Amino acid sequence: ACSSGNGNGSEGETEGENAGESSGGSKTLVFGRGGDSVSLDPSRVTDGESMKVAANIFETLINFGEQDTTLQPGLAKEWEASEDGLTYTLQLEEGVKFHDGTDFNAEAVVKNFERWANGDADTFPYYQSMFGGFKGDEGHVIESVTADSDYTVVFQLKRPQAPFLKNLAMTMFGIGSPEAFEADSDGFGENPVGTGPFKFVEWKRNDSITIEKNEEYWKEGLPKLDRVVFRSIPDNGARLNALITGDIDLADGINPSDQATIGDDENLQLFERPSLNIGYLGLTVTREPFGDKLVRQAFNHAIDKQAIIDAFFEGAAEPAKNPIPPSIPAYNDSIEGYEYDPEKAKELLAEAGYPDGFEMELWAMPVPRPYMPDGAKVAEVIQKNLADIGVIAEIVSYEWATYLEKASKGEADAFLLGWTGDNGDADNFIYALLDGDNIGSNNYTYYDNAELHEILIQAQTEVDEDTRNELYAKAQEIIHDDAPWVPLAHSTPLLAGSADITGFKAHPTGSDILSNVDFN
Amino acid sequence: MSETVTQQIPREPEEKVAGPWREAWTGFRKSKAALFGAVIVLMFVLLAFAGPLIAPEGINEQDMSKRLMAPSAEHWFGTDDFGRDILSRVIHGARISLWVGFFSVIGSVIVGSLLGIIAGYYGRWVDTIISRLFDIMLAFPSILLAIAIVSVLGPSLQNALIAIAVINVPNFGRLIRSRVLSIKQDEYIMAAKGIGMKDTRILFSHILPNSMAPVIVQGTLAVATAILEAAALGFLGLGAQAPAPEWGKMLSDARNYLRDAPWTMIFPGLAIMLTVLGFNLMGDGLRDALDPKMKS
Amino acid sequence: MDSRQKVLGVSGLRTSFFTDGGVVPAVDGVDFDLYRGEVLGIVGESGCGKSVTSLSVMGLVPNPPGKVTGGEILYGGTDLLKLNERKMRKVRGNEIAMIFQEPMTSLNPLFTIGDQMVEPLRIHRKISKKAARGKAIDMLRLVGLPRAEEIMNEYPHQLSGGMRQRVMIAMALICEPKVLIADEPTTALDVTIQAQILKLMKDLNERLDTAVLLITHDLGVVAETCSRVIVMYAGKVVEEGPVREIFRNPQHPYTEGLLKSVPDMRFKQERLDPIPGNVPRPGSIKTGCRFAARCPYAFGRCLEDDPDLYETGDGHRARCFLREGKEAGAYEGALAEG
Amino acid sequence: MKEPLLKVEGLKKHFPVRKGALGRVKGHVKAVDGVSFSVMPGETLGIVGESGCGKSTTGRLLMRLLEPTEGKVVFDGKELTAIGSEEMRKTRRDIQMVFQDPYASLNPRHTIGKILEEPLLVHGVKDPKERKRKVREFLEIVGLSGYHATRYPHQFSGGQRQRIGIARALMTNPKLIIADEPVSALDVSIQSQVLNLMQDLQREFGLTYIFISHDLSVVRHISDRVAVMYLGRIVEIAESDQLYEKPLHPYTQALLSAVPVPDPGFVREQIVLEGDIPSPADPPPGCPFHSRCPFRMEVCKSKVPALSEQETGHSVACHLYPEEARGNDNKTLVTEGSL
Amino acid sequence: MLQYIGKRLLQLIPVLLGMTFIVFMIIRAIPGNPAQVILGQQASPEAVASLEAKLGLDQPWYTQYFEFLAGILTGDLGESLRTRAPVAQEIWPYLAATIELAVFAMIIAIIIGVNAGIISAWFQNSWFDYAAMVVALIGVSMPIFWLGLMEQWIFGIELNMLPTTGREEVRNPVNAITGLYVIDTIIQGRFDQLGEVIRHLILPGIALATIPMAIIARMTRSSMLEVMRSDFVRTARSKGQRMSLVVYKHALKNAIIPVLTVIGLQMGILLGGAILTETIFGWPGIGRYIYDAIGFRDYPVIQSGILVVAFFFVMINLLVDILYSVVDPRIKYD
Ligand SMILES: Nc1ncnc2c1ncn2[C@@H]1O[C@H](COP(=O)(O)OP(=O)(O)OP(=O)(O)O)[C@@H](O)[C@H]1O
Ligand SMILES: Nc1ncnc2c1ncn2[C@@H]1O[C@H](COP(=O)(O)OP(=O)(O)OP(=O)(O)O)[C@@H](O)[C@H]1O
Ligand SMILES: [Mg+2]
Ligand SMILES: [Mg+2]
Ligand code: NI
Repeated sequence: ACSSGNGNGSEGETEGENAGESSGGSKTLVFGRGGDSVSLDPSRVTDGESMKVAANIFETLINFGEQDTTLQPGLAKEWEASEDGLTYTLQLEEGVKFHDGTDFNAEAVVKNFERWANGDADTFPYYQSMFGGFKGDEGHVIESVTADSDYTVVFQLKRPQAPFLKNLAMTMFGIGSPEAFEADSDGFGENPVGTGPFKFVEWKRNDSITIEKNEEYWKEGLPKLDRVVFRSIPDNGARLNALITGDIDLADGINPSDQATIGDDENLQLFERPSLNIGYLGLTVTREPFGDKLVRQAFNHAIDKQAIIDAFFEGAAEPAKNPIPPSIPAYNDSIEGYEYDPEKAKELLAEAGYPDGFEMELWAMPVPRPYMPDGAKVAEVIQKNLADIGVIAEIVSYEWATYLEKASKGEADAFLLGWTGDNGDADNFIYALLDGDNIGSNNYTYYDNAELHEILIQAQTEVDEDTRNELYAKAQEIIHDDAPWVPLAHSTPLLAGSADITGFKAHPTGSDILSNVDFN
Repeated sequence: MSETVTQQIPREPEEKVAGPWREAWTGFRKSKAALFGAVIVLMFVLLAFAGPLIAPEGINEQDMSKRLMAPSAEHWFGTDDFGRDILSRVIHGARISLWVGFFSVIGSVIVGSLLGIIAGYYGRWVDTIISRLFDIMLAFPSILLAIAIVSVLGPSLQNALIAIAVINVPNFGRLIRSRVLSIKQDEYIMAAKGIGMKDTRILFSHILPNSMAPVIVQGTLAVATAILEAAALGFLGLGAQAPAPEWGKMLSDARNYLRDAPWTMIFPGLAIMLTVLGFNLMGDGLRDALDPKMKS
Repeated sequence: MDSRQKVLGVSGLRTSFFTDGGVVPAVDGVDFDLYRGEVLGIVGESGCGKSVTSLSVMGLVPNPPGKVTGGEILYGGTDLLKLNERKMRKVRGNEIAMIFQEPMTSLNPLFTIGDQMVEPLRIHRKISKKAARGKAIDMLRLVGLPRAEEIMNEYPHQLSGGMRQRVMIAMALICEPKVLIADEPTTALDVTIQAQILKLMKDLNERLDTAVLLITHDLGVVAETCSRVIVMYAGKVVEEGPVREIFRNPQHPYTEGLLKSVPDMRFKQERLDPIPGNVPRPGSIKTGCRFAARCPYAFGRCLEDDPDLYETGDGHRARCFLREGKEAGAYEGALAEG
Repeated sequence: MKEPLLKVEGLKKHFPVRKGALGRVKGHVKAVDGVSFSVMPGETLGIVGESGCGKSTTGRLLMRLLEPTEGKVVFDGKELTAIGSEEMRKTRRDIQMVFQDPYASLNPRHTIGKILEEPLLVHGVKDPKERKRKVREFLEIVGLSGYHATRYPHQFSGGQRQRIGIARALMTNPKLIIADEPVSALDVSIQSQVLNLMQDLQREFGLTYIFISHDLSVVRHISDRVAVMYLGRIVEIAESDQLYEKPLHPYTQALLSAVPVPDPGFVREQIVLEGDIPSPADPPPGCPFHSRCPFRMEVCKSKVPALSEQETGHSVACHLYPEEARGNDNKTLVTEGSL
Repeated sequence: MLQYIGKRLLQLIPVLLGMTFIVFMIIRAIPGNPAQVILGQQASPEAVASLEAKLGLDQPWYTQYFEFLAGILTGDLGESLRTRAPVAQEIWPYLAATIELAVFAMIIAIIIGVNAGIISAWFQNSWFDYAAMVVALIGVSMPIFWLGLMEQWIFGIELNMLPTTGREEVRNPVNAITGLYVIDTIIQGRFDQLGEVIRHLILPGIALATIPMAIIARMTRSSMLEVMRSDFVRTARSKGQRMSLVVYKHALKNAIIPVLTVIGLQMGILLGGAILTETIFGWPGIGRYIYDAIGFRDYPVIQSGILVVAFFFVMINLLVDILYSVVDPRIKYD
């Protein structure tokens, strides 16, 4: 279609072609996804679908690597941290303009950070969680943001924050046009103005968002596409179908089971999103009998991760043994995962005083998540595994919001859940999910280990990378032994696109920048 | 003329006494469609009871090596994504659907009749309040109401059943109310009053029995609807939970395999359709037999 | 008697209903002739087949389940039963028109009187809308409706029962049919209104020379309105003759019983003389005379054979073995014996 | 002199006509508008009139199946309009009703036995054997057989059902039977059977009847006295012979002349009334009949004539006739708009 | 007439009020904190608490309820908790999408259903009658989500004839003016787009039309059969009127009245009950909008959404009542 010039395709393709031509033969990419964005002002929202679009409208000071979370120049050409880790000085790109024609400069950066720092928890939720609070809060990390010159920005921190630069690279902190958000801060989410490769055009709620090429984009020759349309198609099957019929060019949320179909279709290609997630079975330690480490270990032995991955991730995942994915440098590969060994599990159960097993509730997520395409199915396998060691599990499911709320109150015996990393830092996994500080928030297992806590707090302010990694290696050992989770898998979310797409690289954070994408 | 035949009242041969119910049964039997419906329903009822005996395999026997196999001699309806035999699951699913169908309708009938009788018999402000309540409930998109109720109670088969029962209450309530109102005008009620019968007795011995026919008809048809609604909730993940072989849930699981394994979708859908069809046929037949006036 | 012009000749008419409960021979061999300008009455109790007879003549027996299974209906030399639907349509409303019992439901509630009045004209005559309206208004005046022009634009529910029946009559007569069949036109009306309508029908019959087939179950109406009568019982004609003859000198035991069982308003009877038993459902009696079971004079043969219509006098015929080959005089003998 | 069994004075029933959302009363249907009469024990009072004139309503008011708007009903010395509902319920065993529609007045789901037992049960006959016996007895009295008790209403013909209706009315041994068009739905040959039955029963049980009908021939046959109703009022009431032979009210005259007589030789002067019966929701002012009356006078348009006795036992409500209460009004007939 | 409409609208108020109350209570009974949902799985408790306060969710329920009511009176349906956009402004495109689909489906349903019903009644017991009624019976017995899936499988996957998701060809997007794309494309003279829009309507339209079509056909048939037996039809025939005219002129007008009721009811149901179809066919409609809002505990959206749908439902029924009086002169409203 818009995709290719090689005319005489099959009947089915002609449709698309006609449609494409009537809009002037421009290159339009239609990206099908599972849900609509909530807002296009990324600093205000938390959902991945919003980020996906925002990442192409806004740019961050620092970029992640194409397919990893290494730090790359973004709107800042270069940066420098002081010895004590309290001062960061960033040199900005010159000659960059916002979509509304205003200039991007240090002043604009300052204004963006002021806007956020003067906000509150519900307007800029991520700012709070990444930088510890707002202006005046005790936990607030940033002392000041100042423009040293037109193109030099200086961040002064109150205390060292190890993942500071990584935080800056998050899509949420994309720099918007001060002119636009000062004029209408609330309406900014409907009319976003950034410096990114694409400009916002139209938003049909729950249906499509259209962005078009930023002709003035500062990177030479980019973007290659003229238009991108993000379409929401909630149903995975329907989305794949739309891809096959040519209604869309690129689709995420591909069911692992459809890998074969896509592989067989020469008009399609498959993309893998590098994993930055963990799917796990949480065991609420405050609920009997999960207070007993032996029971938890027994569960770790009882569950056949590989079978689950084979059946419901279709192999597009790797079995997990740690709470963080291997792509994170702090990953402790020396840990031996628990073997799938029902006999061993039974022994452990007997040792814990449950030779005949027990009855429990097994909570399954009602919705597909990137870290687990089908929680209910996984639960069914686990149910079967547990039955093998004598544990009778009843599968329970709630609507997603209820599920999270009830789980966070510790009402579940064992529950399926997962986490996708925001910035590729170990802290964003281990501390967020397993530290006692986060009980009632994201620590759904109510696991609280003082030793672990010490280590995690220390790691947060440690600037030296190696020392930090050692601390996290230790932390992983402790967690492995206490086994509050059964880590299941690090999934590799799948995308598929038509075969003539080039230059698409799926980013582990889920925010794919499409400036390099093209059709051939 | 000596052989004059004189009779006061011609002696009719003593015929078999056929009560209204028996009469209805005769009428019902005459309708081929209704009988066909009854046969379908009966078949599913039998399946529901005898399921464990006749189902070729256990319903929850996972066998990952046999995933998504096409229909074959061994697995007539193929297998699903856990390698479970779809035929067995469809057979077991009958129990769930019939259970929800019957009991939700019984619930709606009981509550609806009670409200309907109170409204129709006592009239005045009681009637106004109850009728308004029905209006309100009917103005809701019923599936949304059901979803909301299940959201409150938590998704499970039982709660889906409750939700379905609740949303169908006004239908029965209105029906009974209008029956009561119209029967109240009938001359035999006048006659009963005329012989000095008490109101409550009139209610229970005259009005209620005469309202039953349409309720039975409506009830049969409502079972059909309830099965559909339960399947819809199951499809949305708000009904029966895994690994229950609920038909709607099976369909929702099948969506992912539409392309590669359409049989996972075809057979549960057919099962729903057939059951519902059976109840609809039966309801139509019952209506013609019991209550030919009620056509809507 | 054949000097009069015969407009409609019905002979051996059989109409049955094929229902789930079996075949119901609603009309089971009916013969009669209708002469120009006369008012012929058909009397009989409910369910004896009066309406079905008239519907058969119109070709309007509801099908399914009803069907004319035999006989012929001669109108102007053609057998109406042999006409196809298209040709039959030309007869209906044009040559033979009909009015029905229920003036309340026989008019379409959703169309104005005017619309319905002009319909037959528009169907059968090549005539402009305006001319048709004019004719319709004239017709409404003829049947004695005041405010004819306004009524044209009104709907049936705005009229009273008597007015509606007048409209029905006007509508039936608008194409100047040769035959008007009136199926219990006054049963649903009050006596005072009935008197108005009957008077109107008699007037019109005289003025327009239309033959009228008046169906009723009210002997009084027959006595006051008709010149000849047919008495029906269980799907068959049991007696036929001039009005005076039949009322003064009934030849069939049923007619006799019927006359005796009606109270007369003019004097007080101590006791009525009812016909015992019930009106049989059509088809429930298979052999013999249909009336035998209720007949005070019935004898063995009555239960086995089916009597024919026997001539008993000038244009007077009765379906009773007592009249077989006998003249009227024999009847008295039988009475004396019985 | 004998006391009347039933005495009715100024009975009125106005049905409110509700309209609109709030059900505001927008007027009244004056179904019965001031009816007075009395009935002697053992006699039959016929009530005739055209459809909608309030006959049935009157019947129902007498039994208090409807609550009267105004007026008094005294039965057997008891003022029915003043007693409580429980007492009324008990009194009903003495007043029974036979309905017009033999199809609608029997509960289709009950057997005849059950239908007939019900009155006994209600009025305290506890012994089932006794009840069964009585049912059988009464079935035979009305000309049916005992074995009919196990059947359902739809298995009977209209005439038989009406017999059942009569049997039900008889079960409690009532003093007064109000028969609302009991034969109107029946075929002529059956009608006479039922009429005879009713007469026989009256003799046997010493019953008093109020016989409602629109058929003047039937009423004449069965009644001792007849009341003619028009638009909710009694316009004339007299011994039946007197009324039929010498009707006084113009309406009665027209009514009688309109009834077809099954005698082709009979000739009479027919008075064909013009126009239709007015609606009881909107009755003409003054004499309700004045809009159709061939003899209407000025006074008729404004003043409602009261029922006044002209001869013994023959009362009429018409300005043509002297009324005690009336002064020396002009009595000339104004023949404006006669036929 | 106007007075009648006014009165009916007044009568609506208690119904809608009752509905708002019930909705209000039900959704607040749903466990799950909207603030938590909005801020996501990874939000901090302080953020949640602060958002709660900001949204007024920490107020007692009656305060919240009366504020909601007060808002409605001033035409303010509140702001979506999730998108922060005013619901009144946000809701229209969803509603338009559903209206377009529902109207399209209803048109199919009426055209086919009414005619099938008429012909079935006219030729009662013919093969057409049997076939049509069997199809109709299957139609009412069909789970529409299954039908939708089957359609996607057959027409989308196997035959690849028709688009299975969305409302338009996104590469050639419709410029929304009214939100009803059929109308928008016609106004703008974009007939290429109109074709696409209609192609997108077909599959979901059929899925949605099936049940009403079947119900309408059955209703029309039984209503027609009754009317065909009536006296005035016999009168019309006795005038020598052609059968087709008798059927389509005299009988249909009378028979259509109960069918209108059914059409009204079904239209209401389509508007609110299209969730399943909308889900399967990726249709950005109101049912889906409300359903998602339930997932997000987006109270204002659920409340207003249901209220709007109910309002339409009642309005359609009012419209049907008014149509009655157009068809039937006996009905007078005063
Ligand atoms: N549509 C029908 N289906 C079955 N049977 C019918 C039908 N119409 C008439 N009949 C039967 O035909 C018989 C004669 O009916 P018809 O209507 O001619 O009686 P009638 O003499 O006109 O009686 P009435 O005085 O009640 O009008 C009845 O016994 C009835 O059972
Ligand atoms: N429950 C009621 N509500 C309102 N109006 C009523 C009610 N019952 C009767 N009416 C009206 O009262 C008037 C008299 O009715 P009633 O039934 O007493 O007449 P009737 O003389 O018995 O007539 P018919 O001969 O038709 O039986 C009628 O106009 C009727 O419409
Ligand atoms: Mg008839
Ligand atoms: Mg009456
Ligand atoms: Ni701490």
